Amino acid sequence: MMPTLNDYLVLSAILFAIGTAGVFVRRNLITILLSIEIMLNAVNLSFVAFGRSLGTADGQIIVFFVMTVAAAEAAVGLAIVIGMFRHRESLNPDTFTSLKW
Amino acid sequence: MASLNAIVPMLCVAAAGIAAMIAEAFTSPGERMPIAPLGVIGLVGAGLAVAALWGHNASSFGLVAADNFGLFVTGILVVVGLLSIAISGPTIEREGLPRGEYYALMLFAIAGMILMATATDLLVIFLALEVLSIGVYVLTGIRRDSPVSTEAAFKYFLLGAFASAFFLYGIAFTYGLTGSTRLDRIGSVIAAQALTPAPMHWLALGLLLVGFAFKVSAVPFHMWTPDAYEGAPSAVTGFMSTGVKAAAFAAFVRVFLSAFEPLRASWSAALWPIAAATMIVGTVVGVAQTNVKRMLAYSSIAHGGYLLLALISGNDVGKGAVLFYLLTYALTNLGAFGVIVLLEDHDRPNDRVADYAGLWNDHPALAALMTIFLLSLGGFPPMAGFIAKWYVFSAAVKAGYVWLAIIGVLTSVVSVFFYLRIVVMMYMTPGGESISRFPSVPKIAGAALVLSALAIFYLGILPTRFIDLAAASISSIF
Amino acid sequence: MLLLIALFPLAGFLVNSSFGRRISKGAAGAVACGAIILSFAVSVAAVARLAGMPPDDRAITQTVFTWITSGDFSVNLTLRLDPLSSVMILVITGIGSLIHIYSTAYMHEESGSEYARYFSYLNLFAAFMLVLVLGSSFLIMFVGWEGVGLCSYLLVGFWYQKKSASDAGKKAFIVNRIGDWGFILGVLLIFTRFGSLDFQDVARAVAQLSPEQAFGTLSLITLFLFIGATGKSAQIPLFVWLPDAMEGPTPVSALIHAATMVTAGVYMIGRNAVLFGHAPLTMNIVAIVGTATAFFAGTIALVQNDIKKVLAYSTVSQLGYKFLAMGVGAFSAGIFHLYTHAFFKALLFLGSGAVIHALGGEQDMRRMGGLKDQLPITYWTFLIGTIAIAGIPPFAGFFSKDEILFKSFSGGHTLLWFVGIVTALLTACYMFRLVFLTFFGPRHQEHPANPDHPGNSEHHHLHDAPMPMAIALVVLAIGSVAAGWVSVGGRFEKFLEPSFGGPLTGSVGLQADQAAAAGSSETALMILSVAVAVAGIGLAWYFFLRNRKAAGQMAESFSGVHTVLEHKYYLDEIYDAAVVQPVKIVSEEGLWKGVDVGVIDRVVNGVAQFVGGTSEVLRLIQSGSVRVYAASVFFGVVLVLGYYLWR
Amino acid sequence: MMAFPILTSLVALPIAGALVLLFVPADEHNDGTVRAIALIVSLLVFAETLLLWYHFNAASPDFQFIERHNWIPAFGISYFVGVDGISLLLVVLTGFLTPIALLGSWESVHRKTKAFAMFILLLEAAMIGVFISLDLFLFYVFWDAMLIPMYFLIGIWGYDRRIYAAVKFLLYTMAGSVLMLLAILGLAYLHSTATGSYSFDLLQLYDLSIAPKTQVWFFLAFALAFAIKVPLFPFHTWLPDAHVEAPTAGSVILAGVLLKMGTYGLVRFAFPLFPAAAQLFAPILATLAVVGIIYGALVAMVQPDMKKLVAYSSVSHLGFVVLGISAMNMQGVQGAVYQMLNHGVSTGGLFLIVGMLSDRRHTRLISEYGGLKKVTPHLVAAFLIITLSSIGLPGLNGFVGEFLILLGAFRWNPKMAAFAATGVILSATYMLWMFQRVNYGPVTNEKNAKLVDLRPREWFVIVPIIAMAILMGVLPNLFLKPIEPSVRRMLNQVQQGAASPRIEARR
Amino acid sequence: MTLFYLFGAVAVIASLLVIAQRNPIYSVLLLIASFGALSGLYVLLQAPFVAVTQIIVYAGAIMVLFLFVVMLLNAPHEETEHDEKIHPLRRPGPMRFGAVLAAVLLVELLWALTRAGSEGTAFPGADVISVRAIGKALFTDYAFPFEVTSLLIIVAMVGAVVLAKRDTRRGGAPAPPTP
Repeated sequence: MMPTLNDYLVLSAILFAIGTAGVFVRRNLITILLSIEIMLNAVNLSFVAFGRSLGTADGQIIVFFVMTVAAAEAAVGLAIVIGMFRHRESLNPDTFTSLKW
Repeated sequence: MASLNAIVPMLCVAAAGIAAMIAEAFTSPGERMPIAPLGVIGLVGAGLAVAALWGHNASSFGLVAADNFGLFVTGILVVVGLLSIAISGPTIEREGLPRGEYYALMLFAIAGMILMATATDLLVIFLALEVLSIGVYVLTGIRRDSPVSTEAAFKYFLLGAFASAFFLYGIAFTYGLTGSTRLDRIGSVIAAQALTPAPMHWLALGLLLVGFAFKVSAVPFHMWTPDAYEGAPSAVTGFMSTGVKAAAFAAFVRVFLSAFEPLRASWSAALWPIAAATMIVGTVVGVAQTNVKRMLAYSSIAHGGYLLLALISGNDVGKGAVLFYLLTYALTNLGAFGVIVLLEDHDRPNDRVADYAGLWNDHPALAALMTIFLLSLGGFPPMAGFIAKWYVFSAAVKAGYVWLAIIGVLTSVVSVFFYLRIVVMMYMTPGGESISRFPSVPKIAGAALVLSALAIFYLGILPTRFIDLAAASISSIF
Repeated sequence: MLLLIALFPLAGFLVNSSFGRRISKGAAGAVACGAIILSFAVSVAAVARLAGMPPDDRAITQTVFTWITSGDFSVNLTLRLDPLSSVMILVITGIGSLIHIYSTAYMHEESGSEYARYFSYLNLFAAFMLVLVLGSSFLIMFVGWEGVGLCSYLLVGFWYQKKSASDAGKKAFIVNRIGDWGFILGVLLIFTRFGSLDFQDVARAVAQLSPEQAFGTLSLITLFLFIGATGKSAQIPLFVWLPDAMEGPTPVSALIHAATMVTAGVYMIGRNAVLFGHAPLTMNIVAIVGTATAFFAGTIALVQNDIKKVLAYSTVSQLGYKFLAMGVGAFSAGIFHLYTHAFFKALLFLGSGAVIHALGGEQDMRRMGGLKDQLPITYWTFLIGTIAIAGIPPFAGFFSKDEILFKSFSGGHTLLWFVGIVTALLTACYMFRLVFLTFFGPRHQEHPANPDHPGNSEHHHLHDAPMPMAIALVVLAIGSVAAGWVSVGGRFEKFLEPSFGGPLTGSVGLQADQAAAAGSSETALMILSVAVAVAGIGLAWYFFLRNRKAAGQMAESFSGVHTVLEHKYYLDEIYDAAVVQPVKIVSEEGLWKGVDVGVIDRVVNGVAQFVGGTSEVLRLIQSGSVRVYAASVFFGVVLVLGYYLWR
Repeated sequence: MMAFPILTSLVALPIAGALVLLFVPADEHNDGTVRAIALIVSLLVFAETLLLWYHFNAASPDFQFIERHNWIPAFGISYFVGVDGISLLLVVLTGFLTPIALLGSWESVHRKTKAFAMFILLLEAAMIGVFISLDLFLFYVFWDAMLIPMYFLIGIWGYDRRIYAAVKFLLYTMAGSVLMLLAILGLAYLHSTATGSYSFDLLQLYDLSIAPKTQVWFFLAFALAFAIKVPLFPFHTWLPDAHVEAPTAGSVILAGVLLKMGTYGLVRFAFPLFPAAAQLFAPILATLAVVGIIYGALVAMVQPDMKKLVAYSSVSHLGFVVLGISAMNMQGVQGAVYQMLNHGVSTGGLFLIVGMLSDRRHTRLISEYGGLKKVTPHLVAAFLIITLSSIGLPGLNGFVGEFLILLGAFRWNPKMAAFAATGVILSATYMLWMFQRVNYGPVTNEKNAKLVDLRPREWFVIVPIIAMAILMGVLPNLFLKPIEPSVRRMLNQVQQGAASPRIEARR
Repeated sequence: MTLFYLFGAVAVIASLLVIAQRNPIYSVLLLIASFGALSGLYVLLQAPFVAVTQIIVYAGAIMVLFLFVVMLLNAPHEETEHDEKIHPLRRPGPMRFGAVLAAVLLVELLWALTRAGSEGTAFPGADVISVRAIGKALFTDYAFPFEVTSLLIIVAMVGAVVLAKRDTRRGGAPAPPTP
């Protein structure tokens, strides 16, 4: 028995949920960024699965674009993280609360 | 080969961005290179392209459509760009920002916004969204030496990335449901499925909605807004509060009122409380703010709520209202941030409400301009803001969303309270310090502000031309 | 012509109020006197013309312009002279002239501008009073009605630096306004019911009503009007302002608060005789209120020590008589009493003014005494006035008072008649008490004068009334003697009859057989009333001339009654405690600080504070932690999806 | 013959004046020029309003001097102005009071004279605009636009708590009017469902049939806006604050003209547009009005501050106006319109007097004064006449209006009239008590002993007011005549509309 | 089927471990493992080109970038002592709240997906989509988006440079933290 589309989608959903959870449970900017990467990958899995189900190349091609976006976000995100670390010598997001209320 | 016409405005701006980068790269340190004019040329080119393309319904690759709707928003974005560049000069000067990169990023972001407004494909919309978002993230944090600026950029970035993941997930489901990312195809498939929507429709709809709601800072997706607005350089705040909003709303309207139009009853039911909460939270929390930029951030949230109201109404009036509102909001809010920029000093940001005390004595013209902008934001005639609000509320009344309209008008009264706080400071509270605490006004920025003030009066007193344009814009696509 | 009568004093007012401070006192006085005398002359001419007309058709009408038009409502400024108003204008301009003349001397101590101000007010008063009596409709009458109230306010408070004076003026105005409330409602009801405010139109309409139709509305209308009358004419329960109004200069008291303005209520009832005649219920109330006022005011007058207060209560009492007359349907008797009373009461006030003037402002009778030799003119004229008011024939008061008593007796109002007779006793008694205390007995040497009062500079030597005052006193004294004779043979009544809508056939009119029966008793009653008057004089003579200690003993043995009377039945205090203070306290503590600030404004501000407070709370969610923000976004996602999946 | 757009020019002239002032350098020594320009402009406007009156056909019930231009045709919005008898006199009143207000603050405003004059002129333009608009949208634009100059006038040139008062004024009135905006939109929408096109044209909307239930909501929205502006009890609390803190000119215009907008709105919009609902709510409005009459008077009585006293007296006086309107008969409405004019004159005059006193003594507390009659006899004489006019002495203006209102109210509901008439007593009480405490008695406060009597400028301010009070009291028909046909037309409209509750038009 | 579960389990467990780690270096490494598992799934989905790209670009490039930054900043351990901040909303609350929300989201997603019905069917027996086909689509239908990514990359590049470049203008001293 072959896994169905739904199996992939469920797996993708689980990974996506893990990613979202990661944004909250970790107090480390790097890990938070990693969590977002998990979310994007989960979406990628959905795309490929949908593409497979539809029988076209579109799903896969979208994944390439998503990877590009992920790379761009990672670059900028890490640059910001570096900038922040310079200011506060910390990677804890809760350190950065001078803007509030 | 598909026609390239539809992407000409975007190309103009992107080319100007690249030119700005190159110019910066070939400038020796210390040499002053006029980079801003490059951007102006690009934006003017985009504007001319808009004029030339008007009414032609050009389309490129089937992915980008230069219909009147998109062109109207492009026009707004051109105005946003021009005004932003005009008010950026003093900020760059004072903060010592990297001029070339600054303008390049801004122009790229505008290019992304234009693309977002004209794209008819979810993937392109997503890419455009990322282009503009990344540009704006960086602009937010461009004051590297300022922890606040970096923090703002970080928050904006993190939440933006978080939200775009949801958005992307929504695209994935849409793709899975319809087999395409093109809006026209999605629309026809959805229309066919609308009578028997599957749970996955709801996932797609909900997640896309969340993505847009984040970009237009609707409650509860708004929390990045005050922090990012406060931390960013004021010119950037003005730019993003208007440009991002315009682009995001354009795409929002396009996606939800064309592709997802068949499911309107469903999504408007979900947007209803969001719009209400946005208007209420934006104004109510704005009341307690003591920082002008932060206050305007909440105001911007509230204005997003009014735009959502127009979107929910979904009728022809509402669509026209979105366009008109975006235009006036762009002029007005950029004007207000322009004044904030001009009042900034490197030593002190002068962005607390209390800093405005006695401005009338020191800078009567700036005080008057600020008053005009604030009153327009508050929706007083004969300023454009009034017409815009009236337009939105008539859409809501027509669509039968009377309670939302009531919330809207009442919150606009509350919002007047905090706009007036600044007016009170400027006019009715004596300033304690010497006259020289505010820097002098550069000519270009000053002229830009005066022009936008005049435009606000024009739109407020003789709005019919632009109302007709807006009406014509929406009639072409929906 | 009629307009001229009112215009002359108005012109005098305008001249004196505009240029008064720039012209000499003599000129100001001359202008004022000239204006009123001219007015008097025109009045006489007008009345002469009227008298020359056929008796049933005696009326001169002049419409000046249309004042207010609104839909079916229209009021013309129309003046009408008929027998009733002719009596009134003669009294007003005639006695008014005398009082103007008297005032030129009496007010001589005032500075130029004050002098002019005084005369301008006096002229203005005359103008309004003339409008009141000449007006042909309720609304025009009301113009005069309010106008004289204003002048009363201004003149009572003439010495505005004295708090008591300005208080009294204000009180007069406000109490009058309470009456006006009733008057206005009456007027509104009349217009609503009859569609017109013209006296004649209304009378005609009323005459056609059957008693059943008439009863409810007319009773209500007349009651409202009567409320107005009680205010203006100082009847129970609104008489309290009149004694206080004595704070004004004495000639003002004579003119306004004795002869003319206070009789406006009586005049108004006479003017609407048809209306009242059709409202027996109201008539009874009028009669009862009038009698009660007459009696109670008389009792108060008995124990007052201020010479003007005695006269003031006497005025109230006499006004009560007039209302009694009106209430029993003896309209012409009431008007007749009004007319005679104008003479002798003006005389008495002016006489008292002469005394006060002579004594440098002293008003307390206990500090007077023995003045009859020093002030002969004053004494003799005052005595004439006193006899007249006491009702001794052949003086004026006798005729009119007797007529009232007779009419009430013959009308079957025996109880009212009895109280009237008792009041007559009181009248004679307190008036002679006044005379005895003031002019007889030992002289008090020291006269600590009120420093604010005019004339204090010459308190050390007494002098009798100067020429202008003397003229006025003498003329009025002659009038007090002779005025009564005009009624002999019923001429006066005949003359007035057309104004009351012809011989009354209404419910309170005299029945033919009653009249016949009454005829025989008239002489008996006349004798009785004279006897009562003499008895009153005798009592006064005993207690206040022969044996003054007895008076003190009386006062002590009835100290309770005496105190109550001295404090005017505590009516002012009761009003103050029951109305004035509660209103003030409720307004200040209850309405203003309680409701307005405490509730309404607190709600308004509360809304703002609620928004502000909510804002302060909500902003705390914006904690600065990016994860809270992300949680918010996430929460939104979950909510939106949840909404879709679980709806 | 009137090809000349006189109504437009009435709005444009003050705006033009303000623009001219904008280019006058804001120096201290230019104050004279600034004041002169402003005064001349406002006098020109007044002259033009008189011209308007002169050319007005008083016999016609129709709107005259109509101008109509497309404005936002997509929504049926046009620039549509015209006057009938009701608005004509209010326009004249505006023209009359503005120069007086300007002159009245000639010396008390030292700071920022230029801005002051500009705001006054802009305010005048907006006020005239409100009265002449026959397009609901245009009306609302002016209605809202007027708030801004008034806000600045109170906030900048006011007294101690001016900011609180200014903000309260603006927010309170705005909160009321925004719901009206929605109702206006709803009307236009109903028009479009009935006829297929939007319209904000008042005359077209008059003919619109609206279901009674809808009328109720619309009426409430309109009535709330107007009730706040009037202000009707219990929406009045902004008024004392605004009045007390406003500079003299602000108070004069606020009391004289601004409050009239509320009552004008009831007459022009709320009642004729929604006759069935008006019928339903008239008793409630009238009850509130009567409560306001008595309540305002009682509260006025105990005020220690003259301006506050006059402010509460406005609550009382305007209660009469609303009562007259609620009566919906000729005398009631005509009296109400007349009373609007009266109140403008007499309360405007009172504020001028109080302003003169507070200019001299820098206090408005009654207890600070006393015995002024001795010191400033002319001022006190003027004070007296205006006081009398305010308490409705026959022969002066106040009486005519009050009497007609009471008459109208009495024919409608005698009980209301009976209660309202007690206002006659109470007004005498609080006004005379105040007058006595300020002017009579000895001069107890040394500071009062050397006060100057009326200055020449003040004569120019106060004499027209007094003249107007007398003129309006003696020859009221001069003013009532042009009002009557318009009121009749409006009454017919309301009565017909209420008599036959029309079935909602559906297409 | 077995492979699907195997790769799926690896991906899920690795991802869970990523967010359970306090040391970011381990997180990064575990994420690479997760990506590897994913690329296996891509192979199962007959998308070998994506699988390869996943390894090369994602695991190879992006993760290395992360690793580089982690090393650069030399801050391997998560700090926990910041929990004492005053604001209650900043305490572990959002942490738990976020986790709960994630669970709710998962429930929602699964609920929706398991009701999808038609998607429960097996994949059509299509051929592997060739790299050639992908390339062709990429440079025809997707040419424009492809060009847009160039813009994206330029922006990201410029942005990263602007943000991360050491500030030479003011001597690079970090500004004191604002309260």
